[in-house]
Amino acid sequence: MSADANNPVLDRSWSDPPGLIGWLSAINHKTISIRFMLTTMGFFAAGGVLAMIIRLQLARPENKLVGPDFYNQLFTMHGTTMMFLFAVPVMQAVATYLVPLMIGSRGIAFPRMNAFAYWIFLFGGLMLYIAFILDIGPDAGWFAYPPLAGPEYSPGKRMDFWAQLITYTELSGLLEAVILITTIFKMRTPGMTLNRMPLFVWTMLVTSFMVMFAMPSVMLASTALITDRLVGTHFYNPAEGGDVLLWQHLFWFFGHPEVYLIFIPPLGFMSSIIATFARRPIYGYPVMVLAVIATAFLAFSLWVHHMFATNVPELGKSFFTAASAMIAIPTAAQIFCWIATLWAGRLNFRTPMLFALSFFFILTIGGLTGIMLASVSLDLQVHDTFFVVAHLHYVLIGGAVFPLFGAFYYWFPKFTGRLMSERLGKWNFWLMFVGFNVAFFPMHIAGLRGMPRRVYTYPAEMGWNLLNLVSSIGAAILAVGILLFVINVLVSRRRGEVAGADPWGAGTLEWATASPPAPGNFAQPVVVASRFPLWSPGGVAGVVRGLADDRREVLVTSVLDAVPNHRAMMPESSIWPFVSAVAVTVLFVGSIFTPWAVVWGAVLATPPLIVWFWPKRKATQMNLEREVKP
Amino acid sequence: MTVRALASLLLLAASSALAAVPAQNALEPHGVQALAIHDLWRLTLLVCTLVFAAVLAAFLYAIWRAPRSKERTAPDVAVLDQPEPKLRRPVVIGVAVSAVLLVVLIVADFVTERRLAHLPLKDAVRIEVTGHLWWWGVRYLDDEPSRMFSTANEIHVPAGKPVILKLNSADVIHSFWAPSLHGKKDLIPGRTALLHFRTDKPGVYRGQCAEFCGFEHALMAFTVVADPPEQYEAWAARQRQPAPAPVTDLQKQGLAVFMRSTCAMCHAIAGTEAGARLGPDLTHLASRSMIASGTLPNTRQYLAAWILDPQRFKKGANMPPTPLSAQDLNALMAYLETLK
Amino acid sequence: MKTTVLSMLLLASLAGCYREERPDPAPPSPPTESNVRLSEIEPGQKAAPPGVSNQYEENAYALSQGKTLFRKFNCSGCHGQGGGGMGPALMDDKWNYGSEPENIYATIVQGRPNGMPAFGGHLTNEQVWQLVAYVRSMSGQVGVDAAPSRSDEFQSAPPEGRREKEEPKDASDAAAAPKG
Amino acid sequence: MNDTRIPSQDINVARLPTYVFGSHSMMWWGTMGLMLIEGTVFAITVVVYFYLRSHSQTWPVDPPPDLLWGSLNTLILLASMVPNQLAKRAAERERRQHARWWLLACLAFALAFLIVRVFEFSALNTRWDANAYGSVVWMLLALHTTHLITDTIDTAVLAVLMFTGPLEGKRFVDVSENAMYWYFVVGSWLPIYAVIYWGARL
Repeated sequence: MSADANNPVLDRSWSDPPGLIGWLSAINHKTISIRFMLTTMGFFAAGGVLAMIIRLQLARPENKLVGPDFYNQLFTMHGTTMMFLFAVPVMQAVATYLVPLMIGSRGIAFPRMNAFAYWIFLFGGLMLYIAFILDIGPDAGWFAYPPLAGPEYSPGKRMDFWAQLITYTELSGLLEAVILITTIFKMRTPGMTLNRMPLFVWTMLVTSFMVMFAMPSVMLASTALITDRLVGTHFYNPAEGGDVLLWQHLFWFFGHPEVYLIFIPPLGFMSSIIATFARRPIYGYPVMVLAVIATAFLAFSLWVHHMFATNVPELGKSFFTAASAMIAIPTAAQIFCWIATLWAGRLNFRTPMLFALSFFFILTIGGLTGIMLASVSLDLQVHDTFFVVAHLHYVLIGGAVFPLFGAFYYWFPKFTGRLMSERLGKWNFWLMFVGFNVAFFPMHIAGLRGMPRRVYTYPAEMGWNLLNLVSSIGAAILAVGILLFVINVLVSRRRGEVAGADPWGAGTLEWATASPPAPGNFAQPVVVASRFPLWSPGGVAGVVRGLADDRREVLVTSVLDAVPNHRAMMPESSIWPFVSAVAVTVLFVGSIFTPWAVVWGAVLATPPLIVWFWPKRKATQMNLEREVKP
Repeated sequence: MTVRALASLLLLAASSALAAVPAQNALEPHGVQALAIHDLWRLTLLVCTLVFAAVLAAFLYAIWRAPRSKERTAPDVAVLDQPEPKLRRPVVIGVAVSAVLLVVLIVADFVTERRLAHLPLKDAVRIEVTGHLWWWGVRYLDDEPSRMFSTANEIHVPAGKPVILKLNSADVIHSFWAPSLHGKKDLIPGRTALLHFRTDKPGVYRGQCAEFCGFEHALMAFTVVADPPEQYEAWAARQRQPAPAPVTDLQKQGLAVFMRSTCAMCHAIAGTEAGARLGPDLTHLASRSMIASGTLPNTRQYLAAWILDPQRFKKGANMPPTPLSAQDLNALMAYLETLK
Repeated sequence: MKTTVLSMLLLASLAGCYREERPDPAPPSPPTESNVRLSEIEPGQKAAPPGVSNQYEENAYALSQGKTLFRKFNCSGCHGQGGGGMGPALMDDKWNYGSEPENIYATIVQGRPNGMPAFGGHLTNEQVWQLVAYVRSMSGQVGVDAAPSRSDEFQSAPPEGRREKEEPKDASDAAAAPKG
Repeated sequence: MNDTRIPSQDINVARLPTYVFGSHSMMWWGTMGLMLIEGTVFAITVVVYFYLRSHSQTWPVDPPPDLLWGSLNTLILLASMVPNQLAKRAAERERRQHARWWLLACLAFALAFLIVRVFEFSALNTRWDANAYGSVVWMLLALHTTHLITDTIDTAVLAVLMFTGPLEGKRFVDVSENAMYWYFVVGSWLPIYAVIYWGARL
């Protein structure tokens, strides 16, 4: 069945070079993706630790564990970390591993840019955390509303680091979006027409397009914030013609779609996991695809529901109420399709499946509370209270983190060649599931009972004490569950059961190659004629011959029908993406302190970028020898 | 299991509510608007609970009835090429029902919004509320300037009469939220927002800032006191009066301490030379039940401790610590207590 | 190697704490004895510099508090946003009573002839030092990474953090006529 | 083991070209992606301009920018499309000589444009820190200038490459895509020009 065969020549040509320099020069999409995933999970853990301190502080009323200054940094860092350093990038990180495999490609488009995007992301995150350790952690909330985040009320450099982090992560995210779109459109193996793409690839395609329209908005907003703070522009200064709500519009025009950037890829995880463990394709493939596309469009038309408490015109609010409620329909359609799939399937309750199934409990609650928040009148009560905290964690943890953990259990054997422990996995799941609900369900009630968000303390007589204590206990249980996950990963990586190419009996192409895949992914790229090539009677439809093994050659196919078009030569490993990322970091960090850093930083960053692009004589010579003109 | 856990949680939450004073609770509405929202809440909660139960039931039944499998179980790929009418119908029905319920909720929301917007505003009391880092400036407006007066953090309103709040901010964005009376409204620098409410029953309602505003966002509370109308009028009449002149020597000495220390740099007391507007107006300080924006009860001990070292109670407070000798402090307290 | 990195990080963290600490670090204590005399005839002289170093000059939060106080206590009523008015300009290089922190401290606490009131007693020590730090930032005497940026108000001068550093020219003899 | 497969739809791709021009190339999609992103940035900035304008009683707060330099630059930019198109065509026909010289011509136009851009900034009649109007106008012009500078550097690098080598077929694809990006820079300038210069006069 497997089209995979040992091919040392191919392995050599796609391998990353050895040594430290080689390590920094690596551009293989799997290498970069593993680093990317580990980095994002590292930030997830850091964000989790911050959350635990928050919960400790709130466990009792009038607690003196941390003061307001540190608390404000804590929750700002927690939100910023989880949104910008974990939730969005982790999806892209997983995708850069899986998408090329799922579409049967030997590599990813623009691999050097991929490496650059990773380094930029890493340096951005490190910058933020170093600043935090130095007591320059941002403290005006992850949403950074001016004027609080502006020059007058956030003196010093704290919010500059925050705003610059946005530049980093959005640059990385935007580059990844371009990479993924090009990969998905142009590098699918022959026969994989658009309507045979795995649903996860669809979700990543849609997500990447959303990134391209959403992220520019926040980048512009944060750039304007930086210039307001650094060189005295007046975008958010009402006295000079600016407007503080301008920020909120720009931020939420990005911020609301962002929720879907986080939420849509996991829909793809769900579809992959459910199909495999229900032993049948997902019911209603076209509905699933259209639902995701509809969600993406609607996601851009409801940002104002974050601003119902401001004085935006009433009529406008009604429109946004309707749009916000309507976005539930495509999600409902997907949930019903999955239930139909389960209904008609034959089920295997392995750990990945448990994580996927918890979605139906947690996300349904999160979605329903979302409908409540869409209502202007209800929102006036629960907006900016713990009710919203509960809601957003139900959506983001239930809709993204649980499926993501399921995805890790599901694809871990592909990443490492070994299965994760099932026993630890079940413990991991149930602790997380129980801990999560115990932690976050009471917050709904606390919010309704009048507890606002982002408070570092609360009086004892407000009637919130028990709710908060229960939340904190739940958070501790959740943390133990996540700790078990870490242990499971560490143990299973060395001692886990050897997986083989396709341990779950799955049907999509990533399981057609060895676990972990050889550097070149597919010794023999395949031709497919089905959505589940490995499930088709007789296996894949054929193989692709004629791609060179002794160099990084990939097959480029047409957008709609994946008809072979040409053979493209992918670039060699290079240290210059890393060096460029360092230079760009100097520019970004420097411009926190002086606007002139933009000038000398650019002068510094240009040479590495040129060297990066500049072709090598030897490689060119080799290409020329084999060149076939169009 | 989970349902039971939820139920017991709810019970616990309810029991812990017994101690709470005064109400700051969206589930205990006391104003017409909060009531309207609460009605909508109950409808929405009902619909959502039913939907949740239905989805969960369908899901549980589906995984209960489906046969079990192993990794090696042959996958059912035949369904890729054939329609599955048996699955289609429930999915279509499910989506259709969801859409209908959503429309119901949207309509209910529109109706509620209209209810909220159509509060009759005849003879309304007009109050300007200004958000400061981290306290509430309150100014009672009147067509006749001499009838206007200022106070802070404690808003008296006549029960049964509509109130129009004019919301401004002196610095960053705050949000005015007294959940038992109405939903919240942001106070945005450079813009003015209006909030109408009416409370039909006398009582004391707590509220606090709901938009993160920095350091002491957590300790920026206020109270709304709904008095019976005649009592309100009496209160307002008193508030319009300047502060009584100090009578005893000690009180006179207290005023002198006030004027020569840091106090007078920020606070105003009508009827004296203190006219600064950076901190709360203290003309009738002693008539208020709380100090430091709902942080401490207005007792002699707390007030004295607060004056000596505000940061002990409210770390980021902008009021500086005032080192006073015991004698001066005693005199100052004696004077401040006359500001009824 | 590791210890070097660690200690450097620690050092850097100290620097960080210092610049961003809020509420502010403790202020220097007031000059013990003031030699500023207040009378029309002798309009005060330059204090012998005891060399007080004002930590607030390196603390962004303290500087911004100083700026807030400057506006709220209506210093701007006479001095404008630094360009001067009834009182002398504070963003230029001219200092009638000395440009050192302790000079400015004395000026605020004791007042000066021709209209500068004495704020001693009305301001706490912290507030005075915050004001001192801010006043010096107006002519670029403090680090740009701590000096305030623009305020959310009508702008009549570039923000303190973007001003050229003026070389203070202290009026050398007491006879120098006070401005304004 | 693949050889044992019965209904084989094997494909041999050995004779397919190693590079192509236009929308079939990955470079085209990469460039399109960047254009989409940056187009979104421009569009949102223009929206910000009108948003601020709608909140302002007087607009522009300062006198509108002088028309001379901006209009001159528009003409330069429009004229630059000619060498750009010729460079693109030369590249697609793989005429190295032509591509070289037309790239140099493009570069000359780009540099001329950048020089005039300096005058443009000085003729805006407002400063970025004067008021929100000044801020958004400077932001618009600065954003566009950033793109111009990057594409100018890109053109310069390609021009040098055309002279020095090493050269292979797909470098001509790069030249062709560079030309496409230049169209974007021109295309995005027209609405920005209209907003900065004529939006202030409406």
